Amino acid sequence: MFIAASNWELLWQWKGNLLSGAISTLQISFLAYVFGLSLGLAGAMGKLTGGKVLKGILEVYTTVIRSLPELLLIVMLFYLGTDMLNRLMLTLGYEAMRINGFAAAVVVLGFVMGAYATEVLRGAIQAIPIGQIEAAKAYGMSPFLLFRRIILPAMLPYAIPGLSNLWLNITKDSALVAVVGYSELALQTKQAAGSTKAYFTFFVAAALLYLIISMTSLRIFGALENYVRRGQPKLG
Amino acid sequence: MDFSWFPKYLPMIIEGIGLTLALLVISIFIGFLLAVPIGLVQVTGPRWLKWMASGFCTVIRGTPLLVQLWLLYYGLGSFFPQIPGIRDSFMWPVLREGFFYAALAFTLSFAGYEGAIMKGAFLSVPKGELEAARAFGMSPWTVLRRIWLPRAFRIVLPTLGGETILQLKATPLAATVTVIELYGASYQIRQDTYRVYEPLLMVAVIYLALTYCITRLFNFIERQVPQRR
Amino acid sequence: MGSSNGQPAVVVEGLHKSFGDLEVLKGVSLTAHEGDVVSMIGASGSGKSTFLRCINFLEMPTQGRIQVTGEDISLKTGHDGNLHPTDRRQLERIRTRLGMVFQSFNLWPHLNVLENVIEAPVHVLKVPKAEAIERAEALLQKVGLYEKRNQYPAFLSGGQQQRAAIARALAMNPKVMLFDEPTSALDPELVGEVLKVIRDLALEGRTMILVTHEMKFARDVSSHVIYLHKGLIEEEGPPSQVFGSPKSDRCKQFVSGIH
Amino acid sequence: MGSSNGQPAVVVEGLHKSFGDLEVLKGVSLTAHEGDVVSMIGASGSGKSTFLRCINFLEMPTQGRIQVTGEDISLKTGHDGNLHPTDRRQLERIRTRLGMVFQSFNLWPHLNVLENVIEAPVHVLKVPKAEAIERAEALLQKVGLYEKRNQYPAFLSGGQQQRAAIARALAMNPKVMLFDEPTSALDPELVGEVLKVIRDLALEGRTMILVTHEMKFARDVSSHVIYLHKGLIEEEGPPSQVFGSPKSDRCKQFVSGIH
Amino acid sequence: DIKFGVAAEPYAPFTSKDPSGKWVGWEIDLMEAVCAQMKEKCELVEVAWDGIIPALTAKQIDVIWSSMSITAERKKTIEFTTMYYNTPSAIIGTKNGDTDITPDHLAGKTIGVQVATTHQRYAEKYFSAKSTVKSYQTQDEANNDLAAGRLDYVQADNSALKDFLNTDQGTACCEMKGQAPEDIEILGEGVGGGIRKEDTELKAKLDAAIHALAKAGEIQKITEKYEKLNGEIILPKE
Ligand SMILES: Nc1ncnc2c1ncn2[C@@H]1O[C@H](COP(=O)(O)OP(=O)(O)OP(=O)(O)O)[C@@H](O)[C@H]1O
Ligand SMILES: Nc1ncnc2c1ncn2[C@@H]1O[C@H](COP(=O)(O)OP(=O)(O)OP(=O)(O)O)[C@@H](O)[C@H]1O
Ligand SMILES: [Mg+2]
Ligand SMILES: [Mg+2]
Repeated sequence: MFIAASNWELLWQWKGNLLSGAISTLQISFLAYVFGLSLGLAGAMGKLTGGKVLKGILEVYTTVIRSLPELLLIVMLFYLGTDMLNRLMLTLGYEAMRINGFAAAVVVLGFVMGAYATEVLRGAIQAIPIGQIEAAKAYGMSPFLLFRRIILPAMLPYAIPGLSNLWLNITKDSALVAVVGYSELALQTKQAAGSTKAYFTFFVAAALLYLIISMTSLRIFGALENYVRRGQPKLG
Repeated sequence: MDFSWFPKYLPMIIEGIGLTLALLVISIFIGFLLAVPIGLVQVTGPRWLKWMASGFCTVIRGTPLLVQLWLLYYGLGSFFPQIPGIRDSFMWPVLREGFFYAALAFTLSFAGYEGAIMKGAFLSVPKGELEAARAFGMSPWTVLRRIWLPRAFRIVLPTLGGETILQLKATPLAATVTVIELYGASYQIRQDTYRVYEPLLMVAVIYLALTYCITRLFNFIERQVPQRR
Repeated sequence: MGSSNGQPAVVVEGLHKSFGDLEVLKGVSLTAHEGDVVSMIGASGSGKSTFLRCINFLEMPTQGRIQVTGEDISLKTGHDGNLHPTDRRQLERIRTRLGMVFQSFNLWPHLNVLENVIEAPVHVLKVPKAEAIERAEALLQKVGLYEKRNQYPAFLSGGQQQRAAIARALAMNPKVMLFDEPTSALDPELVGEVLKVIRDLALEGRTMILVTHEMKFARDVSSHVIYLHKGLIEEEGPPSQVFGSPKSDRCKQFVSGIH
Repeated sequence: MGSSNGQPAVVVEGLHKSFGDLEVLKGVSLTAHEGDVVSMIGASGSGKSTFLRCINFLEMPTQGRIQVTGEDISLKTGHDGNLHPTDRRQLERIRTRLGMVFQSFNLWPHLNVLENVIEAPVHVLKVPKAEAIERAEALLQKVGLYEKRNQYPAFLSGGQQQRAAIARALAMNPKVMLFDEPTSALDPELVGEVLKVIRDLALEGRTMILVTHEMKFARDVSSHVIYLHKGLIEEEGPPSQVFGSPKSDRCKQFVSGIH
Repeated sequence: DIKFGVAAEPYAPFTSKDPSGKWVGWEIDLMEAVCAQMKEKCELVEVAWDGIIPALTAKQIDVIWSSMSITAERKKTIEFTTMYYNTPSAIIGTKNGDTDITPDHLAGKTIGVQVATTHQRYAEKYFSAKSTVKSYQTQDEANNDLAAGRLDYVQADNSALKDFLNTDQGTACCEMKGQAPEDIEILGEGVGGGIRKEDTELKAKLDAAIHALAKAGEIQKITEKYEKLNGEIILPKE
């Protein structure tokens, strides 16, 4: 195609970097996604069933976090956070410490993702016909059991498209964690491209890697969606 | 905190907000209009259309927006000047501008993401409601316009609000193709002054205001049909 | 078959319908003339709803022929082995002449009661909105739902939903009405009201096919009764015969279950 | 009130319920003892379903006191002006003793029939799965749904869904059953079956409160009948009295509507 | 030991990465020389450009060693070492043979620059009255747009532009138009290491080391290893 033979050679030399970048991307995305989903589930339930105060707090969480650029959040939480922490440590007579960039990135990305997931899941839960929930309550299910056995499976058909979008977003948004010194696929690509000046080659290669990740995950989401819609007649 | 740079950059910031809003509004509206058929054909369309639509969604969702933008801007964009006479045509002022490519890329991206979401929403409308509509002799178009789409739309509303905000935050990518929108403006300020937090804070406040408006708008639309809870 | 006091309004011949391996209808025929009220009775799961749904092609039959108000619906076998209408416009035209009240109501939850009722007249028949509202309000008055006209379906009682569904079907002013257990959620007084409505409609020359479990209601309202058993007509005739002196043992047992 | 052949199983006192401006229940009281079968009849929209739903707090009453199997449910007024149970665990415990069959069935669409039936026994009562399945299959056999046990609700006929809902409620083995029109979608034979089931349960000492539009059914099955009119008890007593010689004119008119 | 922060985005030939993950380049060699001169142990820390200032203020690094131009505006926020290299500002354009780069000749044309560089400030000062100045986030984007015909000129580092003109793409489309006339106020200060304002001691040490290396001709020696830079960049005098 567009890629000349010499560029194949370059790609081959840098393959390890790109692949390890891709693995980092997957790791960080996965952890952040799981963390974000848990926050989102709790947030959605809180928004739907919580008291005034909790609802207010969650409203602020979803509005503020979703509106701030992720870069700002990461920079703020990581640098400003460590800066203040270190100042505190120093005044207390301890030595300055380095916070693990990976953990910070997972927490921040997950925190952001949680805000979006809250809204996706809230919408999905609200789309469940109320009678199904009432039936479960009438049989004495506790809120947690109701949630696990009825709400969770019944909302999935409504939630999966939104959740798969969020997953695909997070695999790409994880590029932002480069700011805190964690190198994933996007940064590895930039470095390879910048060092070799073969921009096109590496960007195409990265796009393909992203595409492979996405297509595989879409397969999984697709299978999941088919499964959760198992009780539903086909629409014609 | 030092905001002494603010007056100097104010015109740039205002222009940036204008560009951000323009990109957002264009891509959301046209993108959603595209997303409806893209979602629909995946549910009912003939096999080849279904296949094309889901392929489109996969590629759009599966590759970074930045790469798409660059492919359009540097790929498609460098192809145009080679067409004889195009530099003198009335299209050139549009075709040479990064804005055109950014708007195009964002629109396609929104269409891809929302297409997948609409597909799910169309599938989630209870079958009986559609049957009732058909039983009254509604044409497929009327069923879609009056029952299916409004119901699907209600199902996606909460998700759509989030997606709109995500789209707002995707607009900074336009800066890479010379469209200095809000984030691009703040980037310039940061690089000029090396102040880290203040320009970002300013952007944050503006984004917060925009998000607040978007959220309110969607909440308002959601409340139009009461739900028993 | 049926009391022939007019043109045949619905003719169904040899209707078969399978869901996968399960053959639900095994060759059911029926002719209903203008002004006829045909009741279908039969055990739960015997295929009554499926039969009604085949008449307006919400379910595609596996075999058979269907004629509505003299018009033969042209069919061809699709990929799934079922028959499909070839002409969409014909199907839509015919459906506007077939009102339907669903067993599960199927009201549109995003529209309030009045909007549910005027939806099809305005958007299918292109009745001017003001006129449609006027007519709808009269119908809602008739079924005792006028006060609830601005309420959304989720906030209605079961019987209220069913009445809204009946009003919605009547608003189309159809030649033929298909009722799937239209009184299941109604109290005896309202059942009496619906009975009156059906009689009036029949006098106007409209045709009704209704599925019901209320034998008394079937006996009072119908000109012809069909007893469906395992996808086949086991017994049919005027109500006096089906309820009074059924020939088939199965039918005898079924109607004797009335307490 | 009621035939007092045992401990009071459900006691409701002065129940009020408003939806916004609309007062649906205006002070309804009821005592049902073990083994009682109390039927509620009344016009559509008179508040029957709302009453049942208040008993297990799917709807929060505005005023009143509710006692189930001797246990008083502790209540406090919430922000919305309605009464709310203070103790969630008590509520859940009590709900497990109250089986409910909904007017609109409310089966869980993501579970097949068998899974619907075993869901609550396994996950609420912690019955071992094998045991629950065994019991569920017996129940499904009883309501004639054994063949459909692996089918999802969306693929069932109306009567089949209703039977699944009945089996689901019975599987909890509750002390008290709340039936909201449990036979609306059933044919006369199946109504007879349900009647038998209810009688058996009553003999076992279980208590039943049922809302129905089928007066014959109410007459046959109940020990006590309540006629609800516009949110108030207009007439009550043994079936012979309510159906045979009602004192209230409104009730007389209502039960005379039976054809 | 002293932590030197290098932008994670490579800027060849000053900083770039080899496939094994090792940082190499002119600036890396210089860093090692400076450290040897100071007799200090140094550690190279890779930080994204976006986070490089916060990393400095949060003390995760001590020096920014990443081709950072010294400007008056930036000096309000951080301190700089003495300049360790500077490049002339050059202008390239599409091929047509003429090499006139006076503002009047460029009137009505579009000039591309990298955002927040001295070149941008220069172009804005001299050309923006009559021509359009477009800013890009990276130099490569500007180069690409020049090749695509959306720009008429690009102003940037002499060495970077020469590099581009040597590529197939560059040879095909463009040519060197000349170097921008000196303007000490804008172009004069060159590139230095960024440090925290309070670290005066470190600044003194680094400045001394750079001066010493310059005097000894060490910097010149390093530059000779890089063919592309040799003779193209201005080195500190002593
Ligand atoms: N959630 C709600 N919000 C507002 N009004 C309601 C709500 N639920 C019920 N209602 C109203 O309360 C009244 C009583 O409803 P309910 O469902 O108790 O009637 P019912 O006696 O069960 O009638 P049916 O026999 O038709 O089922 C009706 O007028 C209904 O419209
Ligand atoms: N979409 C479907 N897929 C598979 N089986 C179906 C489907 N729809 C109906 N059936 C089966 O077909 C049979 C007939 O269903 P139908 O709804 O016609 O019964 P019915 O006579 O209306 O019963 P009821 O009186 O209970 O409403 C039932 O056994 C049902 O389970
Ligand atoms: Mg049926
Ligand atoms: Mg009711």
